[in-house]
Amino acid sequence: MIVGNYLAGVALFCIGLYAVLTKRNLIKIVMGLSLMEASTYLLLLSFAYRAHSTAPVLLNPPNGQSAEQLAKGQVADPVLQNICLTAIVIGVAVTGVSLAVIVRIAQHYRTLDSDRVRAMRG
Amino acid sequence: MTTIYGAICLAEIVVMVPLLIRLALGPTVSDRIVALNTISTQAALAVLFFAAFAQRPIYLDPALWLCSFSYLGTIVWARFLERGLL
Amino acid sequence: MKSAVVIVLAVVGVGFSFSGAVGILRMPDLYTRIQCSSKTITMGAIPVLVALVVAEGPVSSYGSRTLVVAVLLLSVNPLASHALARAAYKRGVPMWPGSVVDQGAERRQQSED
Amino acid sequence: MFWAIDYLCLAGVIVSAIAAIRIRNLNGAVMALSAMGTILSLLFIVLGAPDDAHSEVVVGAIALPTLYLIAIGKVRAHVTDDSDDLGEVGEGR
Repeated sequence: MIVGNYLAGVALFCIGLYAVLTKRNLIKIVMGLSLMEASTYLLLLSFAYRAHSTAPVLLNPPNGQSAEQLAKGQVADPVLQNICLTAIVIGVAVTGVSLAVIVRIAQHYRTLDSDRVRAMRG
Repeated sequence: MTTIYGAICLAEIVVMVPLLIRLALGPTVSDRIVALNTISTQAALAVLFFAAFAQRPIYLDPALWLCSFSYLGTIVWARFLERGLL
Repeated sequence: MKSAVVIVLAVVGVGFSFSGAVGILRMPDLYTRIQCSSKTITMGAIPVLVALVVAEGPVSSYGSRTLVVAVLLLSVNPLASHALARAAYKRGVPMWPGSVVDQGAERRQQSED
Repeated sequence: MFWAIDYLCLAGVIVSAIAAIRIRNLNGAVMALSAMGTILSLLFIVLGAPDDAHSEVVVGAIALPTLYLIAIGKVRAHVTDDSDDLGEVGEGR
């Protein structure tokens, strides 16, 4: 049943890639990058989830279980959740740097159209 | 009792559907901010009831964050709108 | 008995939430939508939160945080709605053409002169 | 019950992502992105990661849209050409 999460992550990645490939506005391109980052978080947490598991916190275990029973395999994978946390923080930093570059481009070229930025024309 | 909590969580998420439609076709930015404000309130309620459904009190803290920070964002965007930055 | 009370409160809350959401979808202009939004939050969220407090008890970890969320909703949401409506009115978001009275029009006219 | 909540959250994320790239007004697209962050944090809690939900609420629902709005406000004072892809940059309200 978790396959639905994988398919949704792939669909989100494809939406972001469509925005990056077809839009001409630079801010829309950075929005597409944000959507692709969001698909990455979704895929990482879907990999971390196991069937009928809860959060990897051993305090107050549910359904009258003990903490040892919970640690035997009823929790999600904490390593992938940590990787996802790092990815979120790096994602906001990348977006901030991209937007700063776009503001400089707009001050220099007086446009936001990616076809009119002449310095990168190959 | 957990079944009732799950049903309430499901209903609070279903309420988001007309708000998402208004978010998609709202004519001005202010309409979208109103829809977004209500969406975050419904999300906080859904988080509370999902915590009661899964019987984990550790899930309750994101609801507090969602409440306080969503209103902070709404007030900040209203201030942007008033100064003409938006 | 407790579950019956919970079900009644939850049906009242979810019903008001859904009617408010449909109102946000169907109302003709911004200001009536803001009104629907605040009604949704007050009359739709509070009975649901009361249902959770009744079911779990006010001093459990669920009940205490639910009360904090209720106080936050009741205190900060009118502030946000008022700030948004004031900003939209100052920026001149148009009213519905069938609306009858606009009491701030004279002051806006004076400030423009 | 669990999978119904999961799939509804997935549908909300996909719908708001499509709205974020289909809306022509840039500020409206930023609002749709913020809605995607909010529903994604709800999905993270459903998948059992409350710490990621914390950071996603702060970053994806508040900080990132504010960054976008500040960038759009700074850009709008400098962009002078009126090609049709830029006409909606500063269409206010």
